[in-house]
Amino acid sequence: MNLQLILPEFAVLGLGLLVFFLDLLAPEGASRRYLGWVCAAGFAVILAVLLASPFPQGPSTAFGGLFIADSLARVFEVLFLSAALLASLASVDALEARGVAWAGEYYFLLVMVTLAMMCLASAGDLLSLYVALELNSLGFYALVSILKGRSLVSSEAGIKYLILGAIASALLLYGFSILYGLSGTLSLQGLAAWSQGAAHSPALLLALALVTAGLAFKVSLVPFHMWAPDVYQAAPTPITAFLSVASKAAGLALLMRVLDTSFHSLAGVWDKLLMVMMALTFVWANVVALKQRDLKRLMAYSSVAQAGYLMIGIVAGTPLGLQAVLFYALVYLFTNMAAFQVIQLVSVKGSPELSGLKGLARRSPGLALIMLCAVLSLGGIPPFGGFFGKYFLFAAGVQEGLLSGRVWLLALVAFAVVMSIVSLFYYLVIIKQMYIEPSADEAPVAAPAAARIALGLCTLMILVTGVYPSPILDWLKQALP
Amino acid sequence: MIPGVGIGHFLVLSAALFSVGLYGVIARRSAVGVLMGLELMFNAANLNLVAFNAYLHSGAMAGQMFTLFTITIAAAEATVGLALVVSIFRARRSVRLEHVDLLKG
Amino acid sequence: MTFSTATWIVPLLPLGGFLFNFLFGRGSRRLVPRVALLAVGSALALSLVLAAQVLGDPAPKVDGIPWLSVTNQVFGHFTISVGTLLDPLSAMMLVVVTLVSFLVHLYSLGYMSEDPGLARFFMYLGLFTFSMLGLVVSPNLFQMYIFWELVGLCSYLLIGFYTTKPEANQACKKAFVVNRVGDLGMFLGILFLSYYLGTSDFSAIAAHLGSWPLFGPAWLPLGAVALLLFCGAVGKSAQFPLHVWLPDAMEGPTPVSALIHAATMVAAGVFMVARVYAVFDASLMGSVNAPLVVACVGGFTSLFAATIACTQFDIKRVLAYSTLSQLGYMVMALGAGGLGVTAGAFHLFTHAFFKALLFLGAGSVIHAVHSNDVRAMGGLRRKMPLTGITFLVASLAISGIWPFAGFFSKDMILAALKDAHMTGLYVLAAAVAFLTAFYMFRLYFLTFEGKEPEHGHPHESPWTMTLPLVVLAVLSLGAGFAGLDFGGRSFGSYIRFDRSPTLASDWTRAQGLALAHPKAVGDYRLATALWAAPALPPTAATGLPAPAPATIPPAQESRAFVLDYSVAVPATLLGLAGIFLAFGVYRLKWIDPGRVARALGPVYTTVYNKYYVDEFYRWMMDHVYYVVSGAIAWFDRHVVDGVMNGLALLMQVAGGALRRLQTGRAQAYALAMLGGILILLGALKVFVP
Amino acid sequence: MNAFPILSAIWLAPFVTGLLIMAFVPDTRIQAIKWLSLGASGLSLLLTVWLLAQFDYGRAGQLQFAERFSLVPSLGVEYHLGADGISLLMVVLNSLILFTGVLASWGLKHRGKEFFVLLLLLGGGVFGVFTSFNLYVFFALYEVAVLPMYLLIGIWGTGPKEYSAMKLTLMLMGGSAFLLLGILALYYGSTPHTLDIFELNKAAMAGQFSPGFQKLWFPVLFLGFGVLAALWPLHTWSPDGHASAPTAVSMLHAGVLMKLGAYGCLRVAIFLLPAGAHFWAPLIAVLALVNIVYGSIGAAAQTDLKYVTAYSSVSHMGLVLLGLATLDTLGMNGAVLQMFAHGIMTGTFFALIGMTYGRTHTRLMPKLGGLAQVMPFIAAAYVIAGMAGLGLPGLSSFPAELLVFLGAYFTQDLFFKVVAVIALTSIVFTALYVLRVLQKTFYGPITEPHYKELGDATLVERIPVVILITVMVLVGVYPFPVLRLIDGGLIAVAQTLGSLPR
Amino acid sequence: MQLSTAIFYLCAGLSVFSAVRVVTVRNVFHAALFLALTLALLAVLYLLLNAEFVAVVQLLVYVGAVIVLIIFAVMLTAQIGDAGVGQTNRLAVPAALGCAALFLVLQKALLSAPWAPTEAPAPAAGAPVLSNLQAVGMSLLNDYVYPFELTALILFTALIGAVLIARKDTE
Repeated sequence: MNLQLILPEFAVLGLGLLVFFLDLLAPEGASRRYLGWVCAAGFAVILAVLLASPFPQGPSTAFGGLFIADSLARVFEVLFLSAALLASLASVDALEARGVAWAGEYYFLLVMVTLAMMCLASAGDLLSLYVALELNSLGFYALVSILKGRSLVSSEAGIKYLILGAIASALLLYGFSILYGLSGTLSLQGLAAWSQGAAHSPALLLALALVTAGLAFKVSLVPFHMWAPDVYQAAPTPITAFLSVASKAAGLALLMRVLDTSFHSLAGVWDKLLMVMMALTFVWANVVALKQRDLKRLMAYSSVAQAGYLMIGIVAGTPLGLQAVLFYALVYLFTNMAAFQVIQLVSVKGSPELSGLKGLARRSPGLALIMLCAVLSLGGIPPFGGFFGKYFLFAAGVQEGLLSGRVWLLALVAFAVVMSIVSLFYYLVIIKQMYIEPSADEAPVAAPAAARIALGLCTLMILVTGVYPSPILDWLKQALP
Repeated sequence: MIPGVGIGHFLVLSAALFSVGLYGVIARRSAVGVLMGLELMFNAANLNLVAFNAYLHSGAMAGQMFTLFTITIAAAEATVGLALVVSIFRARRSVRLEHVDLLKG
Repeated sequence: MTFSTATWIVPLLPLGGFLFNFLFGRGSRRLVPRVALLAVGSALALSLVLAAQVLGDPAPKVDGIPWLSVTNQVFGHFTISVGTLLDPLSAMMLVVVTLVSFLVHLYSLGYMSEDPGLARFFMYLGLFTFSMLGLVVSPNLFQMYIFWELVGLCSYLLIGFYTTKPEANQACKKAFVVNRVGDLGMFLGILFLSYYLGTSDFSAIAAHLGSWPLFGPAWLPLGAVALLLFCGAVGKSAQFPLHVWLPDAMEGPTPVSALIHAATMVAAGVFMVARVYAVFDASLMGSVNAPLVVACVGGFTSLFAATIACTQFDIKRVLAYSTLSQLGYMVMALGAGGLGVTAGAFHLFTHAFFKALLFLGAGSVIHAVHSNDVRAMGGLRRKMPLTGITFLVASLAISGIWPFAGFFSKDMILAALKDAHMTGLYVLAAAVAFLTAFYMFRLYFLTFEGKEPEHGHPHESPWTMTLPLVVLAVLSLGAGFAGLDFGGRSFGSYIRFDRSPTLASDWTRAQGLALAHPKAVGDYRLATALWAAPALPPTAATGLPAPAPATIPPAQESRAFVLDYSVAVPATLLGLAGIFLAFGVYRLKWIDPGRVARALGPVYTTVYNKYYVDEFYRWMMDHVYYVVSGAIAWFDRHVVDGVMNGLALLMQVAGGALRRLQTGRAQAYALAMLGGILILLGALKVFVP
Repeated sequence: MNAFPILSAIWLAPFVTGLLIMAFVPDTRIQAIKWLSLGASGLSLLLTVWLLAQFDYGRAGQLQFAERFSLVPSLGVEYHLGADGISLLMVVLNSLILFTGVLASWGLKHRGKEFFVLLLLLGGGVFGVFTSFNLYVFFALYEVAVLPMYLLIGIWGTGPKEYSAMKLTLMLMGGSAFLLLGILALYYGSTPHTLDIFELNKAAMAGQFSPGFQKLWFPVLFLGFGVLAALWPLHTWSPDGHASAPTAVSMLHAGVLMKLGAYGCLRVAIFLLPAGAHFWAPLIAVLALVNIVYGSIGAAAQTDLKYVTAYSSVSHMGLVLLGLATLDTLGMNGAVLQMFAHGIMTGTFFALIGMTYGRTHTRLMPKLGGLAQVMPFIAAAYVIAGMAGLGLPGLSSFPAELLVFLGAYFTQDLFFKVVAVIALTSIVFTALYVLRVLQKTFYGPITEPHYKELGDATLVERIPVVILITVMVLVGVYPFPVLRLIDGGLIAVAQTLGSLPR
Repeated sequence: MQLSTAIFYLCAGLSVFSAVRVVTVRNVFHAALFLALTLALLAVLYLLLNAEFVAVVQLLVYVGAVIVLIIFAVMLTAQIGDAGVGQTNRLAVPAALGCAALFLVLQKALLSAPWAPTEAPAPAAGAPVLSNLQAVGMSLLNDYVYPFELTALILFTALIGAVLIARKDTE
């Protein structure tokens, strides 16, 4: 067994323990602000090493196939670590601002969920996948409700997330059990081999439906999305951001691992399921977002809608489609992180409502500009990454639709395009608040160093992915030949 | 295995438990009741796994192993869930889930 | 310098003057008029030289450069050229335009001397002169249209010269829009003609007419095309029903009325019809007799306007209606064909002088008494003898009294009508001759004879104003003799219309081609569809209607004009009778015109109110056009835009509705998940076999 | 052939200047910002003039000054700039309008930095679109050019500016969303997959796009661009948008952006899907006809000067679309020339309306009157622009309209002849509303006593108007050279459409 | 009928009954007891299926720990004797209908599946025959060490999380 394969996970675990012990060692009542920096530094180092090292050649497994270290997993590791890095940076000042006393536990949980997601992406077996998923979920349940003493809503968000998450988890588990019954194996590769010749028995379809539903919860597709707005609204902003990008990416990893890899031969079945949910998502998320006043809720609905777009690539199922999904996930990561970072800075002293952004262009032109980039990127406007990302996704969809004659997919892409106009409305409303509306408060919004670093990184990536995406595409192409 | 009892019997039982559990999750007023419903759902899946392992795939222990892990995880989840219930109760002096609706829209 | 180059230069001179004044004049009251006068004067001189040359060598000379060129499958290169065409007709027009323009420039030096907009006025005049000259020398219909519009612009600017006067603003707008209606027809005519003939060059139109088989056997659209072109003339030359703008155009400064709205621009319609008369003539072979329509429109207008002129009290309006009437006369002459074309052009020529003279005289009067109303005038001949006498000369000329110019041209028109056997119109023309004499002398007597008004001290105008009067009076007296035969050469020997000898045979050939030529088939269908040709029995071979048997009306040969006493004597007598009646009523006061008016009752009121045509148009604008416009605006805002806003609203409403489903209760969300599962299972049932 | 990437320089000059101003110049130094903006747009103008001089007119149909640089090879995304006759003319138009637009905004006081930055970004984007020959970059810059409108109208506009800005942006973006689909369809419809316009054209000529494909995707592309060209009934963003926008933005929007739509219709929809164009041309002609007649009649009912101009734009853009729909060289030449002419003319209109509004603080005709007495320059310029609007010969619109009508009538199709005849009636309606504006606004007695104290245009205000009117007159008097540019550029299109032999 | 068959039917019937009671009984405390009963009955079924270790764990973890926790929670949140109030919310009817439909679909799909057993690999010669307990232990620490470790992290995380959540705020 090659333990080298699992080195990144070990490193992250080590980081978690380091944080945990540093917290223990620090005297009672002392500032634990530096823990954020430690976390960020740790993530940055691991990330740098990962980026510098070459992709694993071919799938390498450890623990008897329960753990896969392939290039896909590597890409997701990079995604999660980037998100974690940004979330740590965002947390440095956010925790102080919200007065969270349990910073040590906070960072420990943050590292744990990151670890869980990395394991998730590397899972080679339904069991390890499920365990990693639960580790991730439990960590997030706790993180979401960490502001407990502050308000009634954080425990509300926690219990909602837990109940609904547990249902999804039960659905997934039930589906897994049927799959196990049908195939006699839990290994993803085994399932892939088995599904080659599998008949479309009702039990198999049922299992696929349950598994897809469970995964849809994770990426928040309508109608399994309803937890997202409530949880996003109440969670600490860095966690919301982390949840919105990393947890969704984890869901994508699962979709790619389970559906696209193990059940590739049944694509004609599960793509229907996803397409039904996509259609619902495009309508529901975009339309309901129009009526939102709370910024984080608005972003929640936006992220639900974005999940719908991501599904185009998954449904297309082609190398191009999967590449597009990964690229968009990457863009979306930086974009959403930037947006939430700005929201967090603005709502430290201001309102978490949409109106809290009023006059931001006068108060802090830089922040407003970054938010503008982020929002436009989300809206798919050039020259930002979201544009190329969406273009890429739509290209994958149109390619499949036109060249493989999947008319429904083509229609769905057209529908996505139409609904993206609706989405533009609420993105423009955000811009309107910042640039057009005057503000009563003229004082600039404070942007501490950690936030500046995070924002700078995000903005840079939003622009690079939009203007010159070629290197990133090449990198992804190595991962998904 | 059990004379006159096929895998189908176990499956129907688990389906029933799963459905009943889901009903409990949706319809119970008390948050604790909801958590109990969730346990039923997990157990339904566990029963499936064990039954499949016994009836169809007895060559390995994958189903049983999975069940062991899920039992543990369910316990952990119950712990966190109950902690949340307690914290909600502290804040609201009630665990009626339908009143927990500050976040909406 | 060749003919062609010189012809280029004539219009460019006033343009140069205009540009100089525009760029460097800085509104100078001294510099601008002088430059303008100089430019027009040199143009006049050059025109005279050219005219003299043309008298020696009347063959048309064409020159041009491509103005617009587009690659095209049908044409290879579709090109529109600008250039010059010098022939007797354009030479005549060059002289008339530059001469009247020069005189008006001179006159305006005095007339406008106190106006603050003097420089602007002279710039407009220069621009107009350029445009009019450009129109006159046009070698093709497109260029003519270009300058046609430009003179319209100048007319617009000059009518609205007194920008602060609401009536002037209304009038200039009206003039432009009404002209546009005519221009629309003309443009369509040009479009049709150039498409079907493949050319719009005047020199080529006649040659192409017969050889182009497209019109099919019935020749119907050609008559329609002719009439569409005539629409332009109806607008520009203010024929009924588009005459309404010309009386209102009198809101402009009087020299402008003389130049544009009496002598030159309004004659452009006549000029244009004369230019393309071949088209009108060829239409005789179809079932639309375009010349007859032209003659009738002209005749009607002349009578119509003459009756109105008898009832008006505004000196300029009387002259305006007189202009209308005389233009109708010219148009009527054109409709007669043959000699009529010469007659129309000849009347244009003479009329330019005496009508300009009348207007300038009226201007002189207005300058003196500061009023337009003849009832406020009287006995002015003693105060302003020169003005009075020249006015009298012009009145005699327009009344057709020998030896004044009008006598000859009017006589030629009557002769042409007689030639064409248009008896009804002949009688009408005679009646108009009587009416003309009557209202002109009514005007003369009311203005220059009789009692002087109580107050005011009118005085003779300065020399800059009287000199043009004298020059024009001389021309009004002498120009008519140009119509007479001088050793085989006369006005009519230069400016005449002769049917192309090949036309008839070409036409017969065309009938054959119409059946063979595939392109003709489609257009024949167009022709029948558009104009509902009489259905002809299809021939067995092609399934197409057989050609109608050729019935070519006899050509009305242009002939040298010889005084025909059977025409001249009654006409002169009618003119004298008109003068006598006016003398009796307005000088000797046999009867009180007011009583006559009251006796006529509603008839008089109707005529006095110009037959309510203006009111009708006003009503149409207010109650039809602006209602439609308002309806469209409303439709756009509320229906078309409403759909867009409705979509947005729908999204918002849907958002509000779906948002309510997010109740905040976790268990409702769980129920939604259950529903989702069932939906997914249902979808599998539906989509997966 | 050219070592110096002149086309990049043209679009980057304003674009990069905009970014630099945004990054480095504090908003208190408004004077510096203005001069920088003027310099950048002036540089583009100069480069354009140089381009005009360097251009090989004999090869106006071919791409010149090409620059290529691959961005995403796997998806055919390439930075590919070039200019043929049509592009060049549009670049000229944009540089004129941008330069004059900056001048027309000279008096701006409120949030000047952001305004000029956005203006420059917009202008730069437009240059990029007109010279891009890779559909991806074309489309990306197209959106870059549209989006700043939202802020420009939303911040500096008047009236219901937020509503107008939102409507405008959403409708235009809606159109562009369809474009995205169409572009992807073209990409995957061609073999080998390409986004290069000329390569795609070759694919079309080689019959790679089946008639069914073309019939399906042509309307998607044409309507997508048609929204921006104010194709009825998708034009309703235009009256509100133009009315609410500040002067320079109206100028750029009506003057250039709407042409972007028409340019796209020609360059992408018609050029790449000829069979689709033939199939749909009658419908487009009908819609264009509605534009023309409906716009010109509707304009007569407006009381706001900007609304009048907006409806006139609807009508005039209808002429462009009609010219395109003829699919004949005459009509398309007319359409492209009309794009240019309308751009110049409407730019002038909006500049003048801006000056009038800046003085009287109203644009409602019932409240205006007699302004010619106090502001003769503005009045005279307005008359000239108005005359261009009603297609007076001697001004640039006339040859354009002439060619459009000729083109529509000279097709072999009876249907188009009827359309041409009906469309021609608009010259009367146009005259009516144009003259009505002149009468109500500039002529007659002065309606409000305080108008007597108003001054005429200042020197800075006069410069843009003089420039635009000069161009208007030059092109109107002698359109021959301009048409040479267009004609050369259109030969390839006509060959694709089969209306010229290959 | 053999004993095991009878036990199966008894346990299955009882467990369904008690499960229904769990979700319908008014008193939450009683519900917890019914849950315990259900879980215990399932443990019996596990025994019937030769999964002794699972049965034991089921009893230990569920009945021994989770139920206790739940009862604690019930007590802490003073829900006992709250029987006067209905224990179902307004969603009961749609939930019942939906779950009934789900049940029908589930059983129909599961019963119509071609359940095919996999061939058990022939036990390696000489390999010791292991009891269930031993086998579980072996595979837990060999094949499943990775999820095992992860589960340890889960418990740790859940512990920290639960403490974090249930703590009393100092403010």
